[in-house]
Amino acid sequence: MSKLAKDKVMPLEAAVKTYVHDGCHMAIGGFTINRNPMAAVYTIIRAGIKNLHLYVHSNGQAVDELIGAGCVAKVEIAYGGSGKFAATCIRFRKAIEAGLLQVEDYSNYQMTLRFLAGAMGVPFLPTRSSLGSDIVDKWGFSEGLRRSDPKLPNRKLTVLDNPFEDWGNTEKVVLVPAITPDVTLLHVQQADRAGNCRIDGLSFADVEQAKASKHLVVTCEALMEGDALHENAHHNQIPFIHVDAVVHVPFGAYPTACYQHYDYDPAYLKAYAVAAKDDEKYKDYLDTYVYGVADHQTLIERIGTERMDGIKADPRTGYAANLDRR
Amino acid sequence: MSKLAKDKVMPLEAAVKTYVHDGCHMAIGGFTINRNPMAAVYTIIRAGIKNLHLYVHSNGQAVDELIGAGCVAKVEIAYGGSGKFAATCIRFRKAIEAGLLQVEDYSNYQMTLRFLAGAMGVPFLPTRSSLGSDIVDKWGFSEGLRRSDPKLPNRKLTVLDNPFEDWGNTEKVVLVPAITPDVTLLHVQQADRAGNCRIDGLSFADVEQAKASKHLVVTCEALMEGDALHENAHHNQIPFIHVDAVVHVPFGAYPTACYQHYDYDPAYLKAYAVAAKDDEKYKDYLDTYVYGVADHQTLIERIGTERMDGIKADPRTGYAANLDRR
Amino acid sequence: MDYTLREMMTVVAAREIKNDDIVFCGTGISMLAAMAAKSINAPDCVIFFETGAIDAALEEIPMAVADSRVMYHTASSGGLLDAFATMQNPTTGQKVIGILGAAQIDIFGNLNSTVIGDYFAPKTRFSGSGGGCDVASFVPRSMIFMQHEKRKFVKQLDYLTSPGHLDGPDGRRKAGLPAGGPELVITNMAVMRFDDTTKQMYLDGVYPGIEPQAVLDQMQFSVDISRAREVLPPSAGELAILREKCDPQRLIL
Amino acid sequence: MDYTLREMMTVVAAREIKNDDIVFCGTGISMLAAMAAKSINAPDCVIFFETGAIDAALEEIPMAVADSRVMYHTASSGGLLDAFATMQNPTTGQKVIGILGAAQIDIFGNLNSTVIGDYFAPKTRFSGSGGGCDVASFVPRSMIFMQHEKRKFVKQLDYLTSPGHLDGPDGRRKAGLPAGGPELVITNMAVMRFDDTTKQMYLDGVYPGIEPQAVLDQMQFSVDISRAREVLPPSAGELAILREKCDPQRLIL
Repeated sequence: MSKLAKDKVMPLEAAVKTYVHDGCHMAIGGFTINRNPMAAVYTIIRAGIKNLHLYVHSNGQAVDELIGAGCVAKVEIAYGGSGKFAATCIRFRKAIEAGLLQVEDYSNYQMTLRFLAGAMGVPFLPTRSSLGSDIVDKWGFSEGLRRSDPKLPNRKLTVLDNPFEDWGNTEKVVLVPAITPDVTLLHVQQADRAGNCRIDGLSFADVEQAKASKHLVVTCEALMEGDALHENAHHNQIPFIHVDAVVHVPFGAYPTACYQHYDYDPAYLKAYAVAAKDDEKYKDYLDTYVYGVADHQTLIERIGTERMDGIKADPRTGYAANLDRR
Repeated sequence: MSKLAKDKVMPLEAAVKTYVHDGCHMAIGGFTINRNPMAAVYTIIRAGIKNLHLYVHSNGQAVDELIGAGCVAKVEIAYGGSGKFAATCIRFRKAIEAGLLQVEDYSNYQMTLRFLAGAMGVPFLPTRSSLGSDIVDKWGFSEGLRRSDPKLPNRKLTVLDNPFEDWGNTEKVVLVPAITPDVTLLHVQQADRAGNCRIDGLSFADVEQAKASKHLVVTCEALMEGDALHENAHHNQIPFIHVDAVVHVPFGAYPTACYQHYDYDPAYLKAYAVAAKDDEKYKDYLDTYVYGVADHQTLIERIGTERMDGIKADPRTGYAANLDRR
Repeated sequence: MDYTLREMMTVVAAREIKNDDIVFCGTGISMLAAMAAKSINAPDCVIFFETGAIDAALEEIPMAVADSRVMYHTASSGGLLDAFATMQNPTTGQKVIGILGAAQIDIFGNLNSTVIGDYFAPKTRFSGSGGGCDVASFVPRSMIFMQHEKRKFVKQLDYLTSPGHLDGPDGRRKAGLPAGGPELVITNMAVMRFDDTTKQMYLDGVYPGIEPQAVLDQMQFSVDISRAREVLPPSAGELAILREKCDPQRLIL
Repeated sequence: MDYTLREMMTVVAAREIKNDDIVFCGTGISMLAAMAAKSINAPDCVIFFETGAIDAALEEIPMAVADSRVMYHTASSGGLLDAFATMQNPTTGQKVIGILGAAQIDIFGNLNSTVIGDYFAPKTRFSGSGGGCDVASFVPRSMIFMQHEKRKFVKQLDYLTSPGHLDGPDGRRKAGLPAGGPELVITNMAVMRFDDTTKQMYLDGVYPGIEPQAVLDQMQFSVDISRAREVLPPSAGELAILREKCDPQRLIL
């Protein structure tokens, strides 16, 4: 389908089947425990897709579930954590310690700049971040690996002397290479059938991830009909020309939060952290909550109205005020 | 005053006196005939400030009036034009042809990247634009001039071989140096007393200009009281931490347009273009419309209710539909 | 059928625009061409401005690319960074067709919109690049509006503002630019295209009643005229849309 | 007065924050310190998260820097690009104080939050830099929360995630970093600062009832203890604000 098509709405399974393949290079939006594209991630796990090459800045739940389910071979990442629920993502940690996952470490800003470089169509962007650190010196992906994969740049990064002498009181900068994922998954509050997107609250690096990507699958809380998003279009962050598929998935970020719609579910995230620590329990978790449900709607039904009502966002604050998060 | 102060409201004359000085490096927001900070520009002209070093991407009316009034010594610019009213700004053109104005030419994207670099705190940013063109080869400011002014980078730009080999199918890029103006002037639709700003419609490069600058003077159509701009704060483009002065100036962009408030005034812009072509008439123009009015409010009164009503924005479209623009 | 040369030029440009194009417009006739294409032959094309407006619904013709008329009913209204990134981006940029104009053009479609005379002491100063150099650098296809005058079709530009094919078939690659460059030049007399092999301009079509030699007389350099055919004039339907829908105030036409 | 060490650490950090500071917070105790400062000694300081929230009004303590609680009633809610540019920016960045934590720290305040053991076959993997390396690279002042344990105050980091003073007084300049670096380390036993001349850590203060030697016993490297004084414990008022206003659910405390 053309990116200029006016109706890109499709079922989630079809969008995943069309745009996510074994071994493909994939980016996911959101941040730690907020607006992760969980419905899409669960669909990928159920589809049995393997050997993904993941690009994220600070992702938590989505990354950990993809890794836990064995979908991921390599990850370029700044931070794998789910806030207070798992300071380091547990399946992420286990996989690395077991040598099952290849990792390339960057900082959050560097990953964001890499997406921005992809979106801008330049091979790199500069920052002063990481000078003098092991992020510069230690490369998770060897030069050999980099040479063997045409989708990877030849270098993790490079340090450049400022060609403008000391302009900006800066003697040198770190250049980080652009990322152009095969596909990016985002969950947003509002999208229309063509794919125009409106994100409320923080946008993290979703916009850069979206625009850097060859293909873009958007799940949304609200599918806006007609011209609704053309009013005050300066509030839209992603125009439809970047989008390949639009899927209407209420609660599509659950169990992570979606500002002004629902909070994260502390009960789910805590139970997940407990299960993730133990291989047996983790298998049970997957069987019950991922493989054991047909789709995201079924998961939400299984969680039940009472719990879902409990995390409903308060319209004033955008989160579930006074939610028991202990 | 601290940039973290909660009330930065002051009269326009005071803001100009505090932040705009002879010879200072200044950027102006807006684009050709839209949202130029005209009230601030007229105040600068009336204050007799000279030898400004201007940074703009595509500015029209504001640049031309500053040049026409003899305030500007140097300009770094991509485009000096006022749309169909003056395909090339007339006083800008005359000043250059008379050798009265030193110019350094960039493209629009390059100027925007230069502001972005300043905002990001990096010495340069890369683009593929202008490779093979005279923008690369011909420097308006000599190396000698550049060496003599510590506020100028040593080079106009530089061409760099891609350190990531052919990553991004790119063999080389142009690096353009950051701009950090002493002061930037913007006109926005809404600001609060602390300086949080909300721009409706296109933001041009205003946000990057604002954040690149050491000081920032904002004029606004509507001064929002209390917490109004903290609701849906994801619609604010500039947080108050960048702002030094807030001035409430209704019609502050007149005779240029301000989306959702008023259109440009075709009668004013046409009369201006006629006057600008002739030195005698231009003197009359300045005496009548700039020096001859005490402040912007007086200018608006002189234009009169009928004409101002005629350019009032239609709430549906944001401009004055069916305005006679011939 | 009565029509002006400006109407002819607009319609010729509109016909080049396809439904799956993102159209970069400047001020003036290029906007009108995009509006016409959207009404005539490419209703789904996306009109897009360097100021950041994407898929603007133009109910009235803008007088500048920053006119508030480009902000109405867009798909998104960002800023310059968004717009130029869309063009430099390898995915979306490949869909963009640029429409440019200039004071001078050479045989390889390089453009000057900066100065006439010495850059350091110009006889005539123009507006400068604006987004012209950016578009010309980034996008795979562009068309150029020109007045056919000898002082404008020059052997040697006074200043190269916007790169066309530079010095020939390998010019853009050698300079480090993406492939692409101008596809055609639309003038008040003719349509010129660029030879696939040499990247030099040739006469592709002349307007009804115009002799190929008359076109050559308006140029400092000579081009191949052997492929010239007569260009189909605007139809009654095309003209009606132009005059009644796109520019009823005749601000551009 | 009864108080926990965590409360002590929070109050010590809060006291470092000034009214004209922009405070970069991570998850956990650093957020609580910023909330406490805003309620106690620096009501006008700006709380700011790498996720893009500037001047968040924290009515409840967030469980992560991406928690929707940081999105409420901000001055602006952008994204990561905005946040990190604010820190790298020479004007706004000079106002930022960073609050960091880590698994390992060395005598120059360099931090490891990536791995224990060999980077290529780690014994323990942590979350990684997140924004830590960025903040540590950019801002002129930072403070670090640590647990005082011998395996955490190390002679040699297993991985240098976030630059402190690197190898000494000239370390940051040689590496190309802006001036700055950590000002103090707040632990469950003591407050360490960095000597102006050597940029090495020294013992600045110990909590009531703790001997300087006991602090040294929890470190692989030795530091100057001659300047140590006793740190003022939290007041009743400070504790009340912490417990009743900042973290009534005791999610962090």
